[in-house]
Amino acid sequence: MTQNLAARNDPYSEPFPGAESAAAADLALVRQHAVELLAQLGRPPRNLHLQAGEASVDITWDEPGSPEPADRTLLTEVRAVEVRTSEAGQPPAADLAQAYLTSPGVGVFYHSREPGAAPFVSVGSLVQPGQQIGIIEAMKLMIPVEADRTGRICQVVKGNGEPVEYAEPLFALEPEEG
Amino acid sequence: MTQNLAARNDPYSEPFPGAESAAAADLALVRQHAVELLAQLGRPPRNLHLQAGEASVDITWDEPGSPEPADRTLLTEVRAVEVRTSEAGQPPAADLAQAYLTSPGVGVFYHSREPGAAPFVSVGSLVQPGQQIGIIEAMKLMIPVEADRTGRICQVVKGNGEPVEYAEPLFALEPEEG
Amino acid sequence: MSDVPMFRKVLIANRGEIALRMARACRELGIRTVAVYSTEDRDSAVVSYADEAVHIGPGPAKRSYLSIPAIIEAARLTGADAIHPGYGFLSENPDFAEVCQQEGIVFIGPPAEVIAALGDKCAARRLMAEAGLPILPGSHGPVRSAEEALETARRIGYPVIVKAAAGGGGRGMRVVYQDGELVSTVNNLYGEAQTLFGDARLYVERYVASTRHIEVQILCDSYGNGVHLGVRDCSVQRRHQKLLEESPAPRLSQSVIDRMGAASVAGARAIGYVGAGTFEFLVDGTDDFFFMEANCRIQVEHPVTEMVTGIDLGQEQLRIAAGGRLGIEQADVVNRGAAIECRINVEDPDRGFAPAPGRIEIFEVPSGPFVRVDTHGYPGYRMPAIYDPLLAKIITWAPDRDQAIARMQRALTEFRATGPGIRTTAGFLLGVLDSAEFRSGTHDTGLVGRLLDEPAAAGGTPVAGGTAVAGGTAVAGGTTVAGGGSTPATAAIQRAPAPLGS
Amino acid sequence: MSDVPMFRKVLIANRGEIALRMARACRELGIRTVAVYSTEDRDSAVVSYADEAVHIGPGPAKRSYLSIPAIIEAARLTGADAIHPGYGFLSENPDFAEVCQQEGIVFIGPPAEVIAALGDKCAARRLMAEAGLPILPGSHGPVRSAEEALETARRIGYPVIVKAAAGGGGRGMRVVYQDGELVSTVNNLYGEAQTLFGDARLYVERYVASTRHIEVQILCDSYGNGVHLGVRDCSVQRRHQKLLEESPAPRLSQSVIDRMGAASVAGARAIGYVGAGTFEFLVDGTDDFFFMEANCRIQVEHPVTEMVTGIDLGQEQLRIAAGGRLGIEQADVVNRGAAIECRINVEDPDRGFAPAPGRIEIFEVPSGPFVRVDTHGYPGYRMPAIYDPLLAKIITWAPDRDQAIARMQRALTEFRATGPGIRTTAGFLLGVLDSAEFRSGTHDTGLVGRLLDEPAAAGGTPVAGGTAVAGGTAVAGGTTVAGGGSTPATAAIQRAPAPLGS
Repeated sequence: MTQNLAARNDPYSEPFPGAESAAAADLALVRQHAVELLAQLGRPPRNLHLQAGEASVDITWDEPGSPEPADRTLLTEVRAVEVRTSEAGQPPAADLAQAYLTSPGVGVFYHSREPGAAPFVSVGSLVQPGQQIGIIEAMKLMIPVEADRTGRICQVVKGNGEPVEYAEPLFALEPEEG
Repeated sequence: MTQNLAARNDPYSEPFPGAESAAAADLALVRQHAVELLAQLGRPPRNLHLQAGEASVDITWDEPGSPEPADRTLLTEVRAVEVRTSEAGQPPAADLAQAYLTSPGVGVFYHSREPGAAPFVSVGSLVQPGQQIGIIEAMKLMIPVEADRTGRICQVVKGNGEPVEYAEPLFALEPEEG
Repeated sequence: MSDVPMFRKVLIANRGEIALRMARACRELGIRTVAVYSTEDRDSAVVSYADEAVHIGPGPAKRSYLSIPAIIEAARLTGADAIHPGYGFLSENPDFAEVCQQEGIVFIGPPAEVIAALGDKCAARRLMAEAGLPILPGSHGPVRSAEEALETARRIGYPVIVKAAAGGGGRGMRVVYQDGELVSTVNNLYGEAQTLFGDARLYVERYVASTRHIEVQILCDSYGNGVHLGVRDCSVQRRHQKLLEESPAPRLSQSVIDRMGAASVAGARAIGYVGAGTFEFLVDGTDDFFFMEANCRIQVEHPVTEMVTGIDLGQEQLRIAAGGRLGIEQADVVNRGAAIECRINVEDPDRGFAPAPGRIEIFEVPSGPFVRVDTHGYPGYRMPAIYDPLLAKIITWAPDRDQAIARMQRALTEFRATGPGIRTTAGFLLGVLDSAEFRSGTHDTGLVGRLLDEPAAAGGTPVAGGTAVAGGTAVAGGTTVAGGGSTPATAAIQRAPAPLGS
Repeated sequence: MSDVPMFRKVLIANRGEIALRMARACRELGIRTVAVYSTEDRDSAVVSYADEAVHIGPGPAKRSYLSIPAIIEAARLTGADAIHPGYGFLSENPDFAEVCQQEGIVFIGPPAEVIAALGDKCAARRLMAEAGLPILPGSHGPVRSAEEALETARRIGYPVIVKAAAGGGGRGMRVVYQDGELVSTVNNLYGEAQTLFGDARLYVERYVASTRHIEVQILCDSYGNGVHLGVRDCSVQRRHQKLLEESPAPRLSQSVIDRMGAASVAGARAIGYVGAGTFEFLVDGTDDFFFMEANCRIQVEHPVTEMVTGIDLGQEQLRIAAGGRLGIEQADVVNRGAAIECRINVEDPDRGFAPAPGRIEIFEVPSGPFVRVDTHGYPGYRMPAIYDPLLAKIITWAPDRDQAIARMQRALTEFRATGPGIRTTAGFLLGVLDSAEFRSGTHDTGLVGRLLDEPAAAGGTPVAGGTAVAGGTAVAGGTTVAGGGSTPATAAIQRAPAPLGS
């Protein structure tokens, strides 16, 4: 429900007023990136240098200090994103790609070829790219779901016969070395 | 007043006071960015360098400073005030109170009791609280303007016969030690 | 409107949403605008919206929005040729209207004499009775003594209400139920009226317990032409504070609306009214209606009339003040569909509607089909504590009242204003819209009290007045105005709900 | 509308402003909503606005908004009993309408057969001619050879336009000025039409250079009742992209409007049309008008009709699809005042309207009297590059066109959308409003080209089509639809301005 904000100068979305010259505009951008980068860094840094063309930002800290970013704007933004994705009931997309085999479509997910048959995979199964791991029924068509990479199934996230959306996690996967 | 009223409605123009040359404008911006960035940083840094084209700001602190950042609300407020007053072509409000004798009302400002008469004060005058420093004519009434503290006039900001708004600087004042 | 010279530059002597609304009207007419602002309002929306802005004083309204010299000087210095007073503040101050005239600046409103006459409730009652408007039975002018009050009360029957001629908005009024109370009440009120308003005159009227607050919007030009634009029902009130208004009034027959409208136009013509104005009536559940008072300003709730008539009242005020003739006759006024306005105040309904201002961090307003929002809010706006709590007006229109209600429910759920300390009346208004009494259109001014299970404001409580649109405490104690400060007196005590069970 | 069972839950198979607009209509009618979204749109406004949201696929529309299985499954999984297709995407895909029917889900739009018939330009032309609508002189159905085209051209006179029956939106069309060009043009176009649309059929029509694009909004229920809601003038176009629309059409007499409206309703009835639809006409400067095509969806520009009629077209679509009867007859439709819509696209007018999407940091939309904004934008919204550039529709209403223009100028100056890379058409539209040609209402579809001093889109250029409202490149190459993808074909080539000087 963030649509349709009326009126004027939102200080949150206008952190860099007066960007008149190109260099100043660049600086605004560099600064924004610096703040965002700081928020994204897991550990607080000692030195930070960002440069884009003629604009640059350099910061040095004495101590790594407390990891929490103090900027409230930033916190609000980050929280907004979290809320949004949690509203959609999904973990962040970046994690998804790494840790899960996800649904390629919308429909009903089945673990096995037919009722009573053995599941394609289960916890402990080692899967290879292209290996069938389930079926999605969409408009009465049975669409095979295949693993897109190598790994070992460590959790069955979506039960047999459950509805799934696009990109929903089906199985959690542990990467398998060599 | 005339210059204060100019270009009110341009959302893009929020220059710092005295931003006349391009370099000065850039510097003002870099400075503003520095102040804002500092407010956003959770931990006080030891060194800060910002550059945009030919304008740059370098700051070094001896100590990283107080571990807790200043109250953010306060910072925001101060910033808001600065921006607004700079739009009005005036020094920041905090400075105002200290550095200027300001107008107590809206009207036309006069230096002397009548045309040709000696001005109430001029550069170098030592003023005391309650001492008359000018007249504001409002609706044909002549309202005396008095100094609200002790100091020495170091600059005449508002000319004789010029229109003034409320709180506009009339004279710059140097504090006078005992 | 026929072609007339239009103003070149208008100064808007107000703040908040109405200042922005008038700046928009000016911009649409190609008129340059001057905003005036107090130190407290230096970051307000209209300051950046207007073509020019003048800092007229510190926060307290007495030294800024109520300061006649500051505003006149601002107009002179910027070369404004007219001043729009908005509502509240100086809008119904005849001295201000007169000073404008003396200074050669057009005051956008009725002539000073008209404001003065209508500001005196006793005179207004007499003038409108003469013009043929129905008034409640009562004294023929001020009662000169407690004995005369007693005679009047016995003649018209109890309960009666004793009112200060200069009062308004719930102040200087008492309901009396029997002879025994009357003499002491009158004697006390003489003193109170003298103290509050500098005018001890009192009058006596019949008191009606369950009433609806219905008002007629009129437009008159300076050539004797006048039309009415239908009615607004403002019965959803809490302690004389309007919370929600609508047009047309539900369950009020067209013939009654027509009669009220015609009576209002007749009254306005009789007194030489010019501009946009409002005639307030008390409606008691029958088809009878009684003139209460007339307001000489644009009202907070004017948008509902605009939505059903398609007529821009702000623009019409400007055109009329510039010497334009009304371009419409009564037959041209077609009221279409139904409109509702919800006032979003920064108040906490859970704490007795205590003020809840502060910095608004997230500010989202509804939009889409047939939804209008008039607001000076924006994300990051610091709502000052010293002025009126009105943050936004949400207006919806639909072909009928049920659909307008559904649309308002949709719109209110889209509204969001959050920040430290910020609370609004939006949720409470959803409750009003949900109530069976409101939905059926059978409510009177007691609805909000019943919903809140609050003791209704009894006659004697000096409650902050009327729409209390501008200034709040700042307004009280303003300059010398008939009516005691410029507080608009839109709500007379008769419209206060009777104590529960009485 | 009489009381009928209403849907319990509606899935909105679209994105952007129209998805939000339909979610609002549903909310006002008490219907629960399901949004569907691509990965690209996961932060879109409608996803949080709707009661439920289903992630249906990755960014490319072919795998999300154009994927029939994904949308049908989303409806089944959420238990939606109807699907609103919005505009663009699957809105005029007869296969999709048919699948919905098979799955027991109501498709909110006309029956599949009607969509199919009207999607075939050749069939639509014939059907509407039979229903008595005036059509441009041309071939009676497809021309089977270059020789037949030649005969036709000689009969109707040059210039002529050769069009693919399955084409639309400026694709598969050529203007021919003399015999010598015709044979080769026809032979080339056979191949092109086969390649582009899988349908080689061509037909020939008279070409008119200076034209206005006028369309009639109709509403039909499933009981044979139909009304028209007046016309929209969509002549402000750049290369078949509508930029600004208004109602009524300036300088078009009421009798012509009435005749166009009656013809449209007759055509709709003849073909068994159900729902909201648009009949497009070419108007050539005289009082003649010629049927061009019919659109089976809600149009981007529907709000201008809503503003002048007071009728909520989104709600009417829902009521009709749920089996409701039209609650109005033609005499009940009263068009009041004038409305204008400006489309704010994230495009850079200084760089040939190149897409200029990105993250919107500051987003301020106009409000106040008689201004409506339909937008899915918000501060912080990242406008995707792969979909339609429409960010907001600003609509103003006023008693007359001049005032609506003044109000739009006011509204556009209040609009602000900034961010890295973001440019919008707002400033350009201010220029259109300022032009003498537009203000006088004498403009045709060549106006924008003349303002930009751009070479007008000539007949042969395969320009991205029509309103191109949804999907842009994503739409092209969609599923098997008559008309080649689901690109709405609102602008036929005849409305392209002639080359300057011709």
